[in-house]
Amino acid sequence: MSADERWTGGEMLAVAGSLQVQDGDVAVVGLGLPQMAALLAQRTHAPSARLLLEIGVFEPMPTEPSAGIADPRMWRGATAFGTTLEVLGVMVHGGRVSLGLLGALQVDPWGSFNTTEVEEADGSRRRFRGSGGGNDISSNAGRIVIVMTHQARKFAETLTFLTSPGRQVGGRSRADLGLPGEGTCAVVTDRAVIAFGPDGAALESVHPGEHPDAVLADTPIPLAVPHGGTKETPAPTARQLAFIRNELDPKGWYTS
Amino acid sequence: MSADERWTGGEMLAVAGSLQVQDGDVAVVGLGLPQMAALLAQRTHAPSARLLLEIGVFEPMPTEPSAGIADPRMWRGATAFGTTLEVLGVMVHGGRVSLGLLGALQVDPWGSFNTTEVEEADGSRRRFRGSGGGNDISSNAGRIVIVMTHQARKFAETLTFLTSPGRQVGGRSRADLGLPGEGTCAVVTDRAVIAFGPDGAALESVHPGEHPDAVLADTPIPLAVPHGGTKETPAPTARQLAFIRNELDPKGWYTS
Amino acid sequence: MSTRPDRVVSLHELAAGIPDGSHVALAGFAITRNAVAFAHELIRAGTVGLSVTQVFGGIETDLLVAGGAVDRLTYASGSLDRFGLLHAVNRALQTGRLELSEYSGLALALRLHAGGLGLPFVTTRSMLGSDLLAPLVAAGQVKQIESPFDGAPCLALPPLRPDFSVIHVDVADRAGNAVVDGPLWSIPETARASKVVLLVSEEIVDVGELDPSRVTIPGSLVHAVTHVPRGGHPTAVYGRYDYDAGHLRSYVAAASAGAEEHDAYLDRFVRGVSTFDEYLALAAA
Amino acid sequence: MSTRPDRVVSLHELAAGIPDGSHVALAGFAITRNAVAFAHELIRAGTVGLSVTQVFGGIETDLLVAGGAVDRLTYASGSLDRFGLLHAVNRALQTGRLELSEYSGLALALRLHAGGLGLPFVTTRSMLGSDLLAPLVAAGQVKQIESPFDGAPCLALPPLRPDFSVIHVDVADRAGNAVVDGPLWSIPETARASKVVLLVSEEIVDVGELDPSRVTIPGSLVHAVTHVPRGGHPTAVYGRYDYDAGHLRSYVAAASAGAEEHDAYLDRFVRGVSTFDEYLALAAA
Repeated sequence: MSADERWTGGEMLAVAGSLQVQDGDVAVVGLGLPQMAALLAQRTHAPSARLLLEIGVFEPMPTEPSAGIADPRMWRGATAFGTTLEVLGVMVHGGRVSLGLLGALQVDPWGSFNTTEVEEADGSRRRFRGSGGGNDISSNAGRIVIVMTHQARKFAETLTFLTSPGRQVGGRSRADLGLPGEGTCAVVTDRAVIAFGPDGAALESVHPGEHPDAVLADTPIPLAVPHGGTKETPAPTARQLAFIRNELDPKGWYTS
Repeated sequence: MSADERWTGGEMLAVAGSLQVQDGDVAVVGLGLPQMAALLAQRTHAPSARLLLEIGVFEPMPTEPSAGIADPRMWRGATAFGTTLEVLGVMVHGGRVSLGLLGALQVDPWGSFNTTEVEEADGSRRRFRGSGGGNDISSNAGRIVIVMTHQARKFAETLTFLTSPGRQVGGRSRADLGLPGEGTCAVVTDRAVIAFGPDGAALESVHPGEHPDAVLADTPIPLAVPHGGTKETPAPTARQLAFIRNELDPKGWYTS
Repeated sequence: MSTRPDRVVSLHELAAGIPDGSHVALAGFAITRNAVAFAHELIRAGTVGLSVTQVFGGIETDLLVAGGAVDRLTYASGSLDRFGLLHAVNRALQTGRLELSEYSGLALALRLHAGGLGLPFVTTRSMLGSDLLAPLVAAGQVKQIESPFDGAPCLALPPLRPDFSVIHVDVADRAGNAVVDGPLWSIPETARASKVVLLVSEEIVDVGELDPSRVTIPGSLVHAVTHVPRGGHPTAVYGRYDYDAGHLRSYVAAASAGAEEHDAYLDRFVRGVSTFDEYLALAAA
Repeated sequence: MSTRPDRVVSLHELAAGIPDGSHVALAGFAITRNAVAFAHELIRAGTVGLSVTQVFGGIETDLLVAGGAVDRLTYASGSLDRFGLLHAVNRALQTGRLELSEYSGLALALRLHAGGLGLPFVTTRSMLGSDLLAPLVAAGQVKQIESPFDGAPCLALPPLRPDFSVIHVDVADRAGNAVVDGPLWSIPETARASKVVLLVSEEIVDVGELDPSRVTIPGSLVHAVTHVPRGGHPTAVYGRYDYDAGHLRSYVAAASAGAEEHDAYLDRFVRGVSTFDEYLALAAA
């Protein structure tokens, strides 16, 4: 879904997600759209951002699309292979990772999120992947960016399962819980960028063609309007779109 | 020094030490005579004994003499190289090592020993190597054999420094201290084999040409006579001596 | 002269050595380097009541759960990457047929690490504040403590020591010294933690042919090794073969359709053959 | 396109980046793989007040102590194997000029391991009942605790995070990804624990020339690398060169004769030259 026919929602999401990556970031990335966003950033404005994969891969520079972090295509160009204890332990828990770029099933008003299971309409629970390294990354990295498609049911006051802590949990700050890092600083969707700060969430920007009110209506958590108002997310450039379409995701696995 | 001119004291020591190695032992060995004893056992009665070196070497089968465990000659034939955390951690602390074969400066009545420093006649302390992995091995391996030359000053009621715990420390058993394994089961010297058990030390055997009373006089810790009396240590065989002289220590670095 | 042990056995012997009710650690990761040949053989052996530990669950665990071999699962996550979820695992968790202990990836790797080194316990900050914590605390698998040095809140986790681990490696010598190429995720920790380490290897060579600097799992830790070329199919083995996307898609189609359809897959591809080579031929057909 | 950092610097720059009073971890082992070229350069730079951590002390630490650069030592042992003891270290300990924190090999490696992983603390059974324990407890570097799971007595040790580590490696690429051949003792833990990782390498290659499966220290951890062939002399570097027995013997003869004789060695071989190549030529003469 996209409000602009020149790009898909997935393409817009990858581009908006990529803008959250700063040059020099050391980033651990999850499967799917987070991969796309990180790789796009590396090819454009953040050439010295370095990627890590919890499977034990240092600084890959893949040149073709992959089916996930366990797909050897995603490891191409890596400078070193190692263990989970080196990536989630030394790099993440050891405080050397500035950014976690992750997917989520559900996000709460403080940026805590769920990758474990969702509740169906009949009250039954449907299980997904679980934490993997997601909890470790959100507990220990400098800042967290969540990349996911925008659906109202993905924003909830109370999560079905709190896999990963955000800026606070149950009224307790990260510092009080014993956690380093800022926690979630942004949720990037195919419609908007929601910024998270110490006071909660704000509608930072909506993507071209979206109206803030429509996004707010589909985002059932408290959302402030930032100082200066909600902006429009920069539109994808031709260069960004070309990278996505020609190199990163030519088959549209993630961005179609 | 040897009481028999057909072999040196060092050769007798290496042979008597080797007899403490059982076929099937997984043994961590220290620098010098312990190396000799372990390699001799491997070449004779304990072909399936496996050696480990705390530097991170698995199952070496060296074919020439070496200057110690940091000498690459000692690593020849190794099947795997790894880390200290793998040898002292996984193998030793993890309970997978049946035998530690180590040198000592000083031994007490319960087989605790010192590899750190000795007191000089003027009361000053003279420092040696320290623990290295010796404390880890004596704290965690199944049983410990100490290999050292026999001098009265090396046996003491109270150690200058207790680097490695034996069967008990300060009246507290290993189990009470929180330590697994038996602790020291033998001190092998160039004159005798002293066995250590739950009740203390006993003069198990004296080497050919030695008289038990002379050894007792030079061993100033309580020494029981074992049930059946003190035996004579088996004399080195021609095969054992040939291995030492032709292969393990042709230059007599350790056994001359 | 000293001797080297010969630890080579058949796949049948390797699987037959695992009693019902054992705690088995697996070390595949999603669609990479799964011990699929072993999982098939264990299903054919009719082994039941297993407790399975796998840090990042993959198809090997999904197969064993679908085959009714597993009563209890300890993991941090599971998926087949873009191909889908672990449907048998998720179904068994949703129906309560499978008992679950769930950790973060690092926390579970640390429990295995502590098991390997015989550490009294390990500590971490991961999982603080998350919903992973309460069930683990209730089960006595985690304690909330404070650092005795600075009073900081943290978690203590006890060592984990599975009875067996089964690991798919690239090359092993006959004494079990094994090389794993590519990323290692929790493979070393899984091997070190386990009381008995079993290897399934793409290649077997004589002792002395491997560069000891390249050995990932020392033979000193290994009890048996078996030779199964392409034994990871349909998952990828780095530098040797790709995952079989078509087979993974048909697997997920069957697994996601329901327990009966998943069982039909097992009837055809696992119980319907007697060796992994037969399965490979069938899968290639 | 994304870029790879270039971390190659001169030995002079590498040593000059270490301020007086820093905590420097070294990773040689007795007569193997010591960062001797670095130790020489640091002595020439006149750096003082260092705290040095080295699990298994070797000639690099003995040189630095002899050169007056070190005020505090944290180690588990030190020797030059059959060639002798660390005479400068032992002399400084005996005179009280050098402050000592002494551990078992595993306990110190575990402190570095915890430092690398950011673990709140680590636990062990090693050192229980030994004389190593009391001074460490008195200094607050070890706590005697009980396991919260089974009540077993054990020790808690805090993470150790040196400011710098300096490691002699075989091959590094320009971004600092480094291969160490042969046994690794505490090299990985030392690198991971340190805030700044500096490498001295026998060879330097371009990024992309190393097999990532062979990389021991990922460039992600490394701040700078310098090229010094034979930089470990007179210690051995596995697969490249043997220790120089004659030089080690003359070193120990000087070092054991007394502080003056040891200083004369430094005047001749360290302060009397301006580059490591000059030292190598002098040592070969």
